[in-house]
Amino acid sequence: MTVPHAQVVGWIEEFASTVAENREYLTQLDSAIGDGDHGINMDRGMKAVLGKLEGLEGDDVGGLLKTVGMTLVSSVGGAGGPLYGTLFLQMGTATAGKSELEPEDWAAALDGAVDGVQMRGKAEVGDKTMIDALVPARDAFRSALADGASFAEALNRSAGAAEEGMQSTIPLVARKGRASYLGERSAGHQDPGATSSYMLLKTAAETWSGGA
Amino acid sequence: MTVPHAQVVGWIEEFASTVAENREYLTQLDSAIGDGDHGINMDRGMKAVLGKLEGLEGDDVGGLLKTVGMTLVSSVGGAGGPLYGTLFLQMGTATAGKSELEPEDWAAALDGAVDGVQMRGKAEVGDKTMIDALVPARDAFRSALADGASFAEALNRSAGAAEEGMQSTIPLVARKGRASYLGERSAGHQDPGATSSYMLLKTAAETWSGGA
Amino acid sequence: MKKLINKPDDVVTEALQGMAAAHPDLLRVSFGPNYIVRADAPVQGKVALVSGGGSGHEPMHGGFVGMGMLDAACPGDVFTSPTPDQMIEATKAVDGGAGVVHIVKNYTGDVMNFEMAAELARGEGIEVEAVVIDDDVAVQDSLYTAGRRGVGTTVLAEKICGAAAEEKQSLQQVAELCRRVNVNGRSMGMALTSCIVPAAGTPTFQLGEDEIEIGIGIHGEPGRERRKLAPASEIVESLATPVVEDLPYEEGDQVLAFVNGMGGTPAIELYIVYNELHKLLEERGIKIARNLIGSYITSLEMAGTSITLLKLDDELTRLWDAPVRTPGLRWGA
Amino acid sequence: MKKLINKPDDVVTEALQGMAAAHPDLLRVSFGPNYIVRADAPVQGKVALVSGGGSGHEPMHGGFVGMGMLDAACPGDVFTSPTPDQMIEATKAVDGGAGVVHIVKNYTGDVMNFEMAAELARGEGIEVEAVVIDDDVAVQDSLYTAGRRGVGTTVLAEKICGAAAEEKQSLQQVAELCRRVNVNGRSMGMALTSCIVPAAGTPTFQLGEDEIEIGIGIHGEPGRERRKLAPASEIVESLATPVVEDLPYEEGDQVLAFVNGMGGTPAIELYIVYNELHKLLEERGIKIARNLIGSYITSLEMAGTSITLLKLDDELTRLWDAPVRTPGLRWGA
Ligand SMILES: Nc1ncnc2c1ncn2[C@@H]1O[C@H](COP(=O)(O)OP(=O)(O)O)[C@@H](O)[C@H]1O
Ligand SMILES: Nc1ncnc2c1ncn2[C@@H]1O[C@H](COP(=O)(O)OP(=O)(O)O)[C@@H](O)[C@H]1O
Ligand SMILES: [Mg+2]
Ligand SMILES: [Mg+2]
Ligand SMILES: [Mg+2]
Ligand SMILES: [Mg+2]
Repeated sequence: MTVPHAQVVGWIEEFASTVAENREYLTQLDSAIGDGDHGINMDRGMKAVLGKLEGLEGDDVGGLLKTVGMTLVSSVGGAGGPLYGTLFLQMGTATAGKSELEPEDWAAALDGAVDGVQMRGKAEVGDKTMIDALVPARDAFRSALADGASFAEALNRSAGAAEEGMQSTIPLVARKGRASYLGERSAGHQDPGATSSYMLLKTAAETWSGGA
Repeated sequence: MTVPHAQVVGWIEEFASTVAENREYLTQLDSAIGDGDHGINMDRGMKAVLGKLEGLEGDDVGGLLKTVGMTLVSSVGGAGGPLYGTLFLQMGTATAGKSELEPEDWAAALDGAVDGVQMRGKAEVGDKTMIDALVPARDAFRSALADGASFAEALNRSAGAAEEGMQSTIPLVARKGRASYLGERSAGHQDPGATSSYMLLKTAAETWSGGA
Repeated sequence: MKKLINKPDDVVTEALQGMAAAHPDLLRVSFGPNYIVRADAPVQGKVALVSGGGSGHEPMHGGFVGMGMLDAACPGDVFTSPTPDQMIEATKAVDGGAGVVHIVKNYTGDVMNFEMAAELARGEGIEVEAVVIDDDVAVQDSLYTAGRRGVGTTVLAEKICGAAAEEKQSLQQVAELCRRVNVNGRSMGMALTSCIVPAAGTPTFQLGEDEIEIGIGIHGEPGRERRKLAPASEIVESLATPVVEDLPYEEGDQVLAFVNGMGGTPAIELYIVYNELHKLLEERGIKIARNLIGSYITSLEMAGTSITLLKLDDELTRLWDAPVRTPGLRWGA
Repeated sequence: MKKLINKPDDVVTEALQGMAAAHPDLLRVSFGPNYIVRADAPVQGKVALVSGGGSGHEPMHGGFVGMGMLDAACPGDVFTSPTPDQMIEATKAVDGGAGVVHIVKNYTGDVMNFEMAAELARGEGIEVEAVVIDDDVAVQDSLYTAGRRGVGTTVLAEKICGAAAEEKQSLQQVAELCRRVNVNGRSMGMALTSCIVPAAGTPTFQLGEDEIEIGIGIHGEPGRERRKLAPASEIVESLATPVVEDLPYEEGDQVLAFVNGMGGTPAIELYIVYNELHKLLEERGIKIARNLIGSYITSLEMAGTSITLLKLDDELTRLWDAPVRTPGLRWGA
């Protein structure tokens, strides 16, 4: 299995509609420990991305992902904008020139995503951020490949790891982002950014493998 | 029957305690068509008067009433201050030098009260103000005396007329004071100032004649 | 009731103590009777301006004491006109020999107390001219009633007359000017929420989650009409139309547009209101030559706005632009 | 939700249109991307100051654009940091050849977006120095966290650095000064009520009739602690004590005391707060040499207050006193 350009577009569209459906949910999570706008911000950004996709030509996956990143940077704002923007920009760099993705390309894209978010936000696993979903997802994808799993199977294990990572944020005290201002009061709530990152990985698995 | 200086003091004290008891009630009436402070204002003023009474010497009823008036002027503010202040100042002028009040003295005091309030406020009967209680009270007192009624009886008829006058304000549209800004919306509410004026006459009747 | 106060009865006194502590360079506060005078009062040979009214409208009037505006302010209890003894003491403290103008908002209480004070002051040989501001078009005007309330134009009159007094205009000139500002100013206000008088502890009126009051005064008194909540564009239309049509302002007129917050409304909303007002006046060919946007004449923490228009001429514009240095309004100094 | 707005999505745009209509003498507004620059930008040879952040804090930052303060402000969506394209456009529009200082409040979003903008600007050959303000003592500081939020000191830094830039101090000097203001400023805030983000339509947090939040930020985020409503004296004590003890301010120090309203709190309450703060500092032998009392850094219509203290020296005092002419802060001009 490889993932052609059109399916990458499909994934982005699917992520956009998942974010739109979960706009209230993400915002609610952010109200508890942040400023109640994560769903609103991501939805505004992904709607802008959908608008950009329409006019897009060619089949360069890297170019596509960079466009997504640039659009998020200039339409989301807040923490989500630079973080998701950098995530997609780095994914785009990792996949520049490809018209379809091999498993190894996606592994490189996930490396770029994690590195980009960490370069921007300087968060480690356990800080109660997106990173808590992204790092396990990247690691699970690579080790699934090492175990000889199929691309589809690896995507599913990656999404499962993201889900666990997302859930692992619940008891944590936030050390990065707005939630960190709450100190101990941030414990007991699921991180909104980790939740949207799980959605990102889950929609990739669903769109490309049919599984979840 | 005549009313000695000590009983005039008793009336003022009784009026003060009636106002204190009805502080919320008067304020509530004023909330409906004014700014919700008539009870608060009158209570502050009458408490100040009580403080002044303590140090007062001599038996000049006129001097006593003028002191009450001056104290109200400088402690009540709003419309109530100048109106009740002038009322008592004019009552004091009408009874200057008296150590006790004959029926005729009280008639003159009521004349002074009405004239003073009208000079200050320029309201007529029917404007939905204190005047709607005070004018009938003055007129009823004089005509009771003309009918040969006792001082006590005349005081009771005066208080009764004030009560009717107070009630007559309910359907009226206010033409003076703060309630006039409401236009038609002021109809259907009893005027707070007419209510406190009724209390003034009622406490006089109660303190001096035992009746009501 | 949620307020940053200690005891409800101490609100006025403690706010005045705060004023005194904050602005010794601009003003002095006297207690018992309460009044505020500018730090350098009395200014010899200058007409003095005294205003006053209930507290709860801050920065008006105490926050407008200082160079180029008021010489003294008499703060009453919350929403209750001050008493004549405050006014007479303030008048004596600022009289610099050129006479004193009392700027009085048209409320029965304010008018009567200032009347008594003026009688007493004149008895002591001080020349006093009283000017009554009655600019609120929400109130039907009539010979047989108390007439219109004084609202937003008061702020503009205090600024403009303060500048004229600073120029050493005469008592008659300053009083005449004040009447001219009043005649050329019109206002109307609305509330999104009621306010709570500290001594009362509960809202003066109850408004539903989707209701507003149109045509309110500044004392938490209900307005002339209760309506459903509406977009800012409609609200501005309801306020500005009666204002514009009352004077009437004409095409080509230059105006000062004053968008006022009632105390609980933030600047971001006032600019949305201003934006609507600007469009509305542009359509009518009325030019906003000057503006003032902010919470200058308030009703405690009430959310809402009022709109005031003042028809300008060259003299009014020049006096508006003149330097002013008070806690509440300051420029050029 | 009761607000003077039209559609929730249009709040920021329409408020900006209102600013543009109201203050053409002071500033110009660009739309798409949104930013505000002073009317005479770029000022050749002067270091330019750019700030920005989410909207809903008005007058900060847009209301501080003008002579003696900011050269540009980038308004984001309500409570959402602006984007790098706004910042880069604003930076280019105000660069007068002497470099640009970015004044950034320490929120992850603001910091990251300004970082991206600075990288891009430097790529285009503009010298940019970024200074992060992190003065909120309600947040525990730590190497491993995002650190403290930037709040009230931001207003003071923008004023003081604006004056230094006006004096033609160099990029390094202005940036250094800004860091010095930050190091000498401390703040803490509280809320009586929540605010409502227009796009959300409901209060960000729920507070009971007898509850307050201590240690809030400026985005409607809950504070560090929920408490029972208390008298102003106790509230001021809870805010000012951690502020004073953090620096620490010492006996004999001169400070600028900034009592800020959160948007829904009227001036009368702020003066009661100031009165308590004045007494508290007097007891500790700290002298208030300058003060600022009003709603300058707000959270929409939130009721509440924040207290900021800035330790002064002669230079900071001189720069504070220098003329400033913006919609939100003005004196000496
Ligand atoms: N330094 C960081 N590194 C990685 N992720 C972060 C960091 N700071 C915040 N986040 C993520 O951003 C999310 C909040 O995003 P959003 O609500 O859009 O921005 P804001 O906090 O500016 O309102 C958090 O839930 C968290 O996962
Ligand atoms: N011009 C007037 N003449 C007589 N009584 C008046 C006049 N104006 C107002 N009043 C009386 O004053 C009362 C209100 O007094 P109060 O609430 O103490 O003053 P304010 O209206 O200043 O708050 C009214 O109920 C009315 O009876
Ligand atoms: Mg958020
Ligand atoms: Mg009243
Ligand atoms: Mg009153
Ligand atoms: Mg945000």
